[in-house]
Amino acid sequence: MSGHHISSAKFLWGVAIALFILTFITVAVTWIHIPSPWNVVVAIAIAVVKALIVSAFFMNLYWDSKFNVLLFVMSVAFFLLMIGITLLDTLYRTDPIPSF
Amino acid sequence: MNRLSEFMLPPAKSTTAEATDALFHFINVTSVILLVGITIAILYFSWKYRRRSDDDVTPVIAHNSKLEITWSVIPLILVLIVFGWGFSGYLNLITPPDDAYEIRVVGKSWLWEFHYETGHVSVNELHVPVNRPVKLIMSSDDVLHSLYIPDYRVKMDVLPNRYTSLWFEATEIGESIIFCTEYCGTAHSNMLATAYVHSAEDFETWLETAGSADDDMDPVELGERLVTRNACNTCHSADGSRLTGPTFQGLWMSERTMEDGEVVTADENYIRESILEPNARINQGYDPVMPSYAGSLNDRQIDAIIEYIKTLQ
Amino acid sequence: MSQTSSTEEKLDHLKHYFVDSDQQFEASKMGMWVFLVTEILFFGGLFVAYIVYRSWYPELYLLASEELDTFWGAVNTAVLIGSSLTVAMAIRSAQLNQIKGLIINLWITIGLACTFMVIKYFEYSEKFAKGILPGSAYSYDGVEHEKANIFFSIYYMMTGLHGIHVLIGIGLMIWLVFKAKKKVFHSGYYTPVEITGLYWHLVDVIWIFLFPLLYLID
Amino acid sequence: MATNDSTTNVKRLQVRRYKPEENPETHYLNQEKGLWAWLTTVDHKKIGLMYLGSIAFFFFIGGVLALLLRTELLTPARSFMDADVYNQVFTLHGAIMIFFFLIPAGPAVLGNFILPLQLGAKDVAFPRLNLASFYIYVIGALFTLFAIVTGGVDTGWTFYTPYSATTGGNVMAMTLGIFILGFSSILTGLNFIVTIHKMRAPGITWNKLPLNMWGLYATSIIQILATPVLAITLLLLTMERALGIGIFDPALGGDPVLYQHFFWFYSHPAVYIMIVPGFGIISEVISTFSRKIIFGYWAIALSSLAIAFIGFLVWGHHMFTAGQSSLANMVFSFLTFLVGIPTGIKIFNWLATMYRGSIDMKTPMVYAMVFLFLFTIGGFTGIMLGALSVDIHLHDTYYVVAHFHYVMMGGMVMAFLAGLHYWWPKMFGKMYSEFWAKVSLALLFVGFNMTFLPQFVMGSQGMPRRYFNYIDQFQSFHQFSTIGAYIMGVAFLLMAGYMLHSLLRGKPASSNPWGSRALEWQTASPPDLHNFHHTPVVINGPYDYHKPMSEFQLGIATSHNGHHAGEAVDVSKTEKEQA
Repeated sequence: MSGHHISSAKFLWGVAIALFILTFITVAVTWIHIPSPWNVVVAIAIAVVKALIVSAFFMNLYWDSKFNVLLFVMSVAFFLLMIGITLLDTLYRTDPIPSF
Repeated sequence: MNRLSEFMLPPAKSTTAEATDALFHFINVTSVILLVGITIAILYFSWKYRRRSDDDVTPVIAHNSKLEITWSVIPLILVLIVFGWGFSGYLNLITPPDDAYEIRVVGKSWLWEFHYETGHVSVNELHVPVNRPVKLIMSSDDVLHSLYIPDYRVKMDVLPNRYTSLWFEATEIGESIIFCTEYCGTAHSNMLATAYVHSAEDFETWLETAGSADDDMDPVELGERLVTRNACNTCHSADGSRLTGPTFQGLWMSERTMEDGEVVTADENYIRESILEPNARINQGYDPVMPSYAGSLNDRQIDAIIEYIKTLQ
Repeated sequence: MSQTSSTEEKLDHLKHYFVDSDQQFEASKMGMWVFLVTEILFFGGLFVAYIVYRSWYPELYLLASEELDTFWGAVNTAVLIGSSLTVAMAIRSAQLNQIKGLIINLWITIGLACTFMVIKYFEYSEKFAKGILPGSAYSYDGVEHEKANIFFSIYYMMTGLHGIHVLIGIGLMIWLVFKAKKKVFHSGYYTPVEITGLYWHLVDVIWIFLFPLLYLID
Repeated sequence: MATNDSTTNVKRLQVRRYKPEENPETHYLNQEKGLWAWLTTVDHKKIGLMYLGSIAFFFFIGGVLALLLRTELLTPARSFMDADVYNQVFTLHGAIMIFFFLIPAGPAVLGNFILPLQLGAKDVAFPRLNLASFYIYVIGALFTLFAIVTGGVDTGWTFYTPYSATTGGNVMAMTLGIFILGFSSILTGLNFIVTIHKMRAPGITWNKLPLNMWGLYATSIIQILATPVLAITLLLLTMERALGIGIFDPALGGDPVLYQHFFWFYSHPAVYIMIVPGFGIISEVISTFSRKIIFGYWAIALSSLAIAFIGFLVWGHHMFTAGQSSLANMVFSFLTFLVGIPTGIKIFNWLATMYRGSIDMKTPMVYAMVFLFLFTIGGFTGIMLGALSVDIHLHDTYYVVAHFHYVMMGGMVMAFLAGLHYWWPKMFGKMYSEFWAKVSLALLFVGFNMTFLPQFVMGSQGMPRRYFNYIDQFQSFHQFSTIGAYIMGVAFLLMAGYMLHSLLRGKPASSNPWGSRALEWQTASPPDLHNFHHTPVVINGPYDYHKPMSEFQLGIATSHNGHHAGEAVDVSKTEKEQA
């Protein structure tokens, strides 16, 4: 564990350029109209990759203590739990229809 | 046991109530056995192992895997039984038989409307046939309500944007109380109704004659009955006391000041408007909370209510 | 515990209840990460609302997102990524004791953050002019869906809260510039720069998700 | 979590014994003087006491409101207040007791006071943040008081939409107040997590952490994961009222059940924010007064974490009749039962700790036993409410009210009072009257059961909650319940009396009146402003009553203070003998 990782300027620029390219890709894929739901999947997948790059290399999680990584993972996991279980309700409602 | 059951639970008057009660009793009995055990252990230990001197030495018992597994697994088995039992009962409660008799329910602050397939609407009175499954399809006009019939062990929230339902099959001719159990404001606790269970023939007769029985009644008497039946008296008193809405006493032809300062005479048109479009004009000092009765009261009934109000001077 | 602790460290910053600078730095950073957890779940609530409504009314999202300008959304994404880079550079400068570089990088970051807000301002005012207002003031009829108001409520809540976070970030970085000018930071102590950087990157990460979810629905 | 337990990493330290000073001249209460020093203090103990004062104030307010409610319910119709007033009173009773008393009682009061002491730290990791969180609490409280005087709130503490979006009164000030309060809770949790990770004295490895710390650790995790969701929920609700954003309001196309998901995602785990610190306190008290090593250390520690985790997965059991899908109902019911297991394990572990102990029936211990009894009832009735078909009948009746009070008051309040009586000598350096404490406790026990046992029966009989009027058949139950509430009122007044007496005229307490092995008792009562004059070193578990007291009073012999949290230490025999 240690938080005093120093990245080289070249490396930081490299990370940023990768992010710019991914931003361009995520816009570009909307021009070719991937059918639903794959368009959402692709958009989210690219966003996840970008977020991972930012957290690993800009936020130095790659070099950081395991507990800080765990915190980050935990927050995402609990968010997924919240949405996952909520969808168990909202997607599976079967409301009756009055017959008169 | 029966005595205790009567003390704990209201009479079971639906086909599903007994199953629910059985689980209720099972959990109670199991809990009491365990609770008594735990309590005896607490009391016995605190007496048996009381401190005798300040130099008492205690044994080092840090853990005991066998014991710990036992008291994890046994409760686990018990709760899984309870889960399965509760779940199967629930499946029964949410699956109405196909031939269930349908009644539409509308919750409004603070009354229940029951619509029948004949077009008849009864307020705060639910009439159902005995020994026949009844399905209530419910919605709300304003905020959340919840329809609860303790005798039938059924309850379901009533929502403004969706239909919800519950079903029951009454097993006894008689009356049962209906509560609103989702907090809905000032008169939440007055949002009561009664379920009347008739024999099959009586129910048919009631359905045919409901509404027309009023035809040959004296208007004032009919008005008084309608005021009770439609729960007007939940918010409007007849004796001058102030409830959620203005009292009916002395209302007729009095000068009313509205929220916007306008002064109106409480004549026939004003009262008619107040019943059909309650929030068009609001009396000063009162909240715009009355639901509309358009569609549930016809002209003759409104006239009767006005005749009745005229008598309250 | 660390490679950088040196014997002739300046220790003005060290609080008495910590044993050494490393303990203090590690504690502050962990504190910031814990705070970021709360931020993620705070925005998480809005994402839940977004996802639930999208799963109910996919066609609404398709129609309504046409009102959002993908070009300016993409520009803003690039602006924020750029500012993330400069914040990372600022931390690097602090780690290398280059106080001038630190201040310059912070100023660039502030500039980019302001650019983001200006673009956001033009986006908002263009929508306001059309009658796309938040909540019950919504009066636009170009989106043929009865729940259009809800999409834009979610849009305004998400981008609005994100915008508030950007503003807070700008404030924090102006404060850092003042501190840096007073020569508070050096290679042995740059904790506030580090944790503000973490905050700023998270603001970036949230936008990375907001951009495809709101603008890129085709 | 298990950062480093490797034995290869053992650090050698020079230690000697430091006997705690008895009845010190200067301590944290008199080292800084004046009101200003109190208001700006960053000392965790003083902040804890300021929280104690605040929650005592709110407990008093909430208690008076409760007595007003019970008095009104003496008769089936109006007794002395209107329905609207009644609705405001029960809303405020709930909101104040939960957000202003129960949530801060565990972490912010007792946690703040005891956490750094039990870790052998001088303070929490971020003392100024700790003070800020207190003032955030005060600001939240002011907003709420503002809401009360400018129209009141009649939504119930759950703020269900659409009622909360449309009713009169000042709901916005209230929701904003609680929104602000949430940040106070978050910052406390944040502070505790970092403190437990980074500030432990040499030798306190994860397996030597007092169970009270495990309880607070689990609580803090819930606080940081759940509270932000409350914040966004209340913010959306505020916006619903201010702008009509429509996400939760069906009149604008929204969904009220979605609001309930949001609300309970916080508010169910919040129940564990209230009760899990109680588990920690009970573990300390039972072990100390049984003078015996705790039974199943890891079972208790890990079950706290398990409860914290599973507690996030069960929120929908508040919504079995709300109109959520039957699939969700089934999943939530199943997961609900899983929370019962770790809770049961704890109860049995505490019982096993008492077995063959040397039990001293001092007030905190009696409170702990009362806790065991009442909380077990709360737990069993929770099983009842988790069973789907039975919950359909019992939901939103007095059964739920009684269950909740058995868990919260019979559980948390009893545990809090156990902790308060246990640490009182440490806080103020004064003893209280054992006799009056036990009288008050007996009254409390009788009054509590008289109040809430009849409510189980009423609930099963079908009495709905939040009812201003009720049908006549329930009157005798209600009257019995009200008498019980009055008895509780008397018990609390008595408690205030003897505690005040203890503060003013109490006998001085020794540094370790209960003979505990825990670290907070190895310093003076009251402690120094910086807790310890030395850096404590821990070589034994906190409940190793079979080892001599001298081994629990070690500190670093040199002036160097070698905090290196999480590293195991080894002290050579000669040094121990020197001590």
